[in-house]
Amino acid sequence: MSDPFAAVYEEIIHEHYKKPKYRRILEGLPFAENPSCGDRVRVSITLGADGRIAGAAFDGSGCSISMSSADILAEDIIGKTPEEARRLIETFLAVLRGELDVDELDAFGDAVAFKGVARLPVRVKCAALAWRAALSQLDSIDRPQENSKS
Amino acid sequence: MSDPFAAVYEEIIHEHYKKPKYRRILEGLPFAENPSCGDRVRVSITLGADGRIAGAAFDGSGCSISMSSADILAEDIIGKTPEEARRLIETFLAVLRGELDVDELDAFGDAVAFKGVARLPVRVKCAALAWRAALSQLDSIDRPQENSKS
Amino acid sequence: MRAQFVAHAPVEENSSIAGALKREFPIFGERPELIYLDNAATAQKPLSVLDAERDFYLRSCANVHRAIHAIGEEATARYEEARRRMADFIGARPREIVFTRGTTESINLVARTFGETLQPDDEIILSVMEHHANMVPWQQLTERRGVSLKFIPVTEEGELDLAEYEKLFSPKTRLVAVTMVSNVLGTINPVDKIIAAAHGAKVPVLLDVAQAAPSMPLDARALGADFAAFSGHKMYAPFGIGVLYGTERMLDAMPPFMGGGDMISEVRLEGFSVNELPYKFEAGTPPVAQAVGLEAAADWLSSVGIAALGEYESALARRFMDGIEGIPGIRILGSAARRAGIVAFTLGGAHAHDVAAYLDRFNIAVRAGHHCAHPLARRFGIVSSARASFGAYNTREDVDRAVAVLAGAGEVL
Amino acid sequence: MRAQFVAHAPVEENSSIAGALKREFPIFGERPELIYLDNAATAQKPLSVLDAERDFYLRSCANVHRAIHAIGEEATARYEEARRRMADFIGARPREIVFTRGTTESINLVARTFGETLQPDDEIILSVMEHHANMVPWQQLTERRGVSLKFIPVTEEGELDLAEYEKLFSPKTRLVAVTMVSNVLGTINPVDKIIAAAHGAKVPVLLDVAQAAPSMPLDARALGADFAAFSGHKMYAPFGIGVLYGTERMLDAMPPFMGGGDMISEVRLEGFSVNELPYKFEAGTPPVAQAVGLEAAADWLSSVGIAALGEYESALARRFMDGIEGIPGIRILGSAARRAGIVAFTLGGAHAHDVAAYLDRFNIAVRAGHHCAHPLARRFGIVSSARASFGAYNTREDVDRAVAVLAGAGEVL
Ligand SMILES: Cc1ncc(COP(=O)(O)O)c(C=O)c1O
Ligand SMILES: Cc1ncc(COP(=O)(O)O)c(C=O)c1O
Repeated sequence: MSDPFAAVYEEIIHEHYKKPKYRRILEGLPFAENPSCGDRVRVSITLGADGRIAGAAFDGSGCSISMSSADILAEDIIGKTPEEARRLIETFLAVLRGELDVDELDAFGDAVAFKGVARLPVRVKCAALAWRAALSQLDSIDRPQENSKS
Repeated sequence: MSDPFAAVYEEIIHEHYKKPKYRRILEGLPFAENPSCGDRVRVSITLGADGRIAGAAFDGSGCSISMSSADILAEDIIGKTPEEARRLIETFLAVLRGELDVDELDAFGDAVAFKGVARLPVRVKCAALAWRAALSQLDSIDRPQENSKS
Repeated sequence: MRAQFVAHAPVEENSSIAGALKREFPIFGERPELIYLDNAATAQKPLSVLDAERDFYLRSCANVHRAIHAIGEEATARYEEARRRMADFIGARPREIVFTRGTTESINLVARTFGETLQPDDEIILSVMEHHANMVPWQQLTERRGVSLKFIPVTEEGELDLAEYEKLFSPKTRLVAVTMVSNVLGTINPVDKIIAAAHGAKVPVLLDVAQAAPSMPLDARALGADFAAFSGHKMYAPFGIGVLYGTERMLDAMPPFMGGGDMISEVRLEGFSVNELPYKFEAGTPPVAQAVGLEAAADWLSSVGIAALGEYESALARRFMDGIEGIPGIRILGSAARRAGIVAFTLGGAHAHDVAAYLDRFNIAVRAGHHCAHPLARRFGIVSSARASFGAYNTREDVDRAVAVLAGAGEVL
Repeated sequence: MRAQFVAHAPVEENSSIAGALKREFPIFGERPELIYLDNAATAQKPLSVLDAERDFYLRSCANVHRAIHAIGEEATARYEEARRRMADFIGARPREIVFTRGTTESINLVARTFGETLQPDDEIILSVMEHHANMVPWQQLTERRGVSLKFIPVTEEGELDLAEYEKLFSPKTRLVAVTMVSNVLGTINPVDKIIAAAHGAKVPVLLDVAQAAPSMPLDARALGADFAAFSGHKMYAPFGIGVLYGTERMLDAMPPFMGGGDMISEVRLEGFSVNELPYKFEAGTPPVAQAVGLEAAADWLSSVGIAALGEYESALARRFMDGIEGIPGIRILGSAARRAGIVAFTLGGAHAHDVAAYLDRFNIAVRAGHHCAHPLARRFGIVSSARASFGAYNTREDVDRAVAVLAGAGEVL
């Protein structure tokens, strides 16, 4: 990584990987999987009385990128409305797909650390894993009926 | 063709193509075909009382290489025993396959003109056509029973 | 595949452009005497394409898709960038671009995936002018699945008989597979009408754009093609790479083709599950360097201007036809109104091989034979023909030289 | 495939040879810092290979097999010369050499031709250590033809359990398809014994020699393999080219695979007849330039000495294993007696991706993941592993550096 902030980014990722704040043992939720490496993660999202996200947590196994990214995701969406969270996640994923400039991440919290990863096509999938899981979680919050069927 | 004899060779081929000596209308014999260009030729061989080849002729349609080669074949095998003819043909085909040096053709009559062709993999098939047909014709002379069945 | 059917509008035959382009093709430095008129078989490669491929090997050579190391990330990024570029090149999305070895593999892929979903007595419409690559895979399918084939006739002018085409549809028709440009006659088929009729009957269409890709801008989405197949090597790119375009809807519904690495998401001893598009159809190590070369070829074509190039080549073909028409014994196959830079002809009783060999003595390379289209040759009552096909680097001088040599061929052959 | 199973006899680790070889690979001029230990995924290319391919484009670029012109004759001659060279390389006849894109296509070809002649309940024997390329095509065949698969188990040492293997045969066994060298464990399988047992039961054998081709002399005829499949890109050749070897007897009995130009002898609207070997299996324009590059790679390997190279790589692997064995948390997968230059390992609780990414920071390229062998990973109870694999240009210094960096990885990850 030729990025001057690379070392800082790495430090952020390492912190979230080694000392995750939002990792819990979750039950009953489906895992999102990255078949190419076997990484798996599931994300729980709970709404407060005000309709905002009151709690978020993750559970799973994987490399430092996928696990730190899950921790950062949880941190970033707490306090947001589901709609805001969805927009945030969509932006993050669009950056990873190369459709938006990496500088869009400057507006994020620790997710800015994935600027470097966005240039690494193979690891993008690891970084995206939890965020994709959160997106379907938000979908099932919107449509609780469908979710209970599955 | 960088061969100094190229012009002579071409002249020989041209002569046999334009003024074939052994072209007849033949009936009842099977054609040998080069599927990649549609060239087809059939060869008749008759033995004399002495067991040597008394007559040879061909019939067919194709390019100057395949037709002149048929005419030269007929010229070359007349007077030979079937065994001698077979050896001659095998040698010619081996040269075309690149298994024998082209200088082997120096011992031939006008077939020497195919020295240049032996270096052209695509046209080798044209040159070989009549000779392959002659080989199976010799086979059926050896085994007349089988032939009459087909 | 925007409407590019005005190829014969009066075009300035700007030979000085072609002369300049020729210098970008190093083979003409090595063989200055070569007049290469066999572009429909394969095109020569510009330096930028050779350099792009070599640059890949010199700087980013690694296998793709699973490497964590920097060079592997780079290889993957360059391969996927090539895919995006090709998506752009034909107006598609990256996930609709499957890299194959070439047109032949692309069509076989469809025949062995989409084709396997067909039922006995289902029908496929082809045309009599198809290249074997768009005929044999379907004949093989008739043996495997009991489907039957119907053929759009070709008129004496060398055009598809559209009136007959419309009559071929039945409730059992499942696919129309036709070429956009005939590799023998040069005819540019009205694929917009062909697609409209098929879609009217809710039948998907596969276009063989092998001859179209190097000479007309393509917009698969706008045209509405369901599949399109082409080869890199005919559009100034390396050998060993080609594209199958398929709409997401079609590709999603198809079973995978070859099995192996990359096309799976998980393998157990009991079975496997497939990966997402387009990887589902790309088993094993792909032609990575060749994809990078293909991207460079697309860039090169775009920088020259693909529509202008196509018109220029058509104009060369027209000049060539005008030149040889008067030669005794010359018969030009077809006389379609819309024609790409391809001209097939016969010369009296001379065998096409001999015509080509004669031209070759003057360093003029044309093709001779059936051009992988036996049924079309049979339609015109011939066994073989000679074919001159024009590319970006051909000049008016090339054409005039070929005409002059042909004028003298008759008496010798 | 002569008996080459003495890879660990005491070998002089002649690093000066490797140092000199490295200079023949221009990528190390461009990236002098690169320590490339991902050779089992793909090998770097020597200058002679890149130049051979480029030389083809600069001097003989044309399509093959039907051109009458000089440049087309030259292209055909070079392509067929490459075939003869590869026949030589593995002790076969030219007509037994089919050019494909790579190992994956080679095996799929057999599965879709020989495989289609099988009957429901026929059985195929594979092993648990197969690459997905030698597993998924057969799983697909179970769906198409109702055949069933049996698997040779892998021992804790990472070897095939030959006693169990012999028990898998039944009167319904129709094929044994196994890898000669495991791309994960590095195990060199006793393919002579495997073939003897199979032939004893009159069952043909397909060998996946993708990992063997770059590091041991092969003699298909002497060994008695019925099929063998390998990729150019793993043996220092370009991407996009590979070989299927098949005995004439097997190939002759098989129906064709893809349909198109060159594989036919005649096409009518009603059907087609097939061409002779090996063209029957080469539909469409082949990767001509890549075949020329493959020939150059075979020449390069022979000039260096392929047996010595394999022994050298095995010795590097041994040195690497000796070096990392003492690092806390290291687990090396398998401990086969006969081992090629491939070592897979895990490091404590660290994820293989992180191990590879950590090494990458020091410009050391290793692979991490399942290495396209899910069932084998499952056999060893892991999800993924890191893998170092050695090539001609790797030196003892490369190995020692990788060991030193790994020794420091544990505390960081
Ligand atoms: C043992 C083995 N078989 C098959 C393959 C597949 O080769 P390719 O991807 O070149 O088709 C590989 C390489 O990944 C391999 O190591
Ligand atoms: C119209 C058409 N279709 C298909 C093909 C086959 O292309 P390839 O040989 O590159 O697979 C060709 C080229 O020969 C062609 O001209």
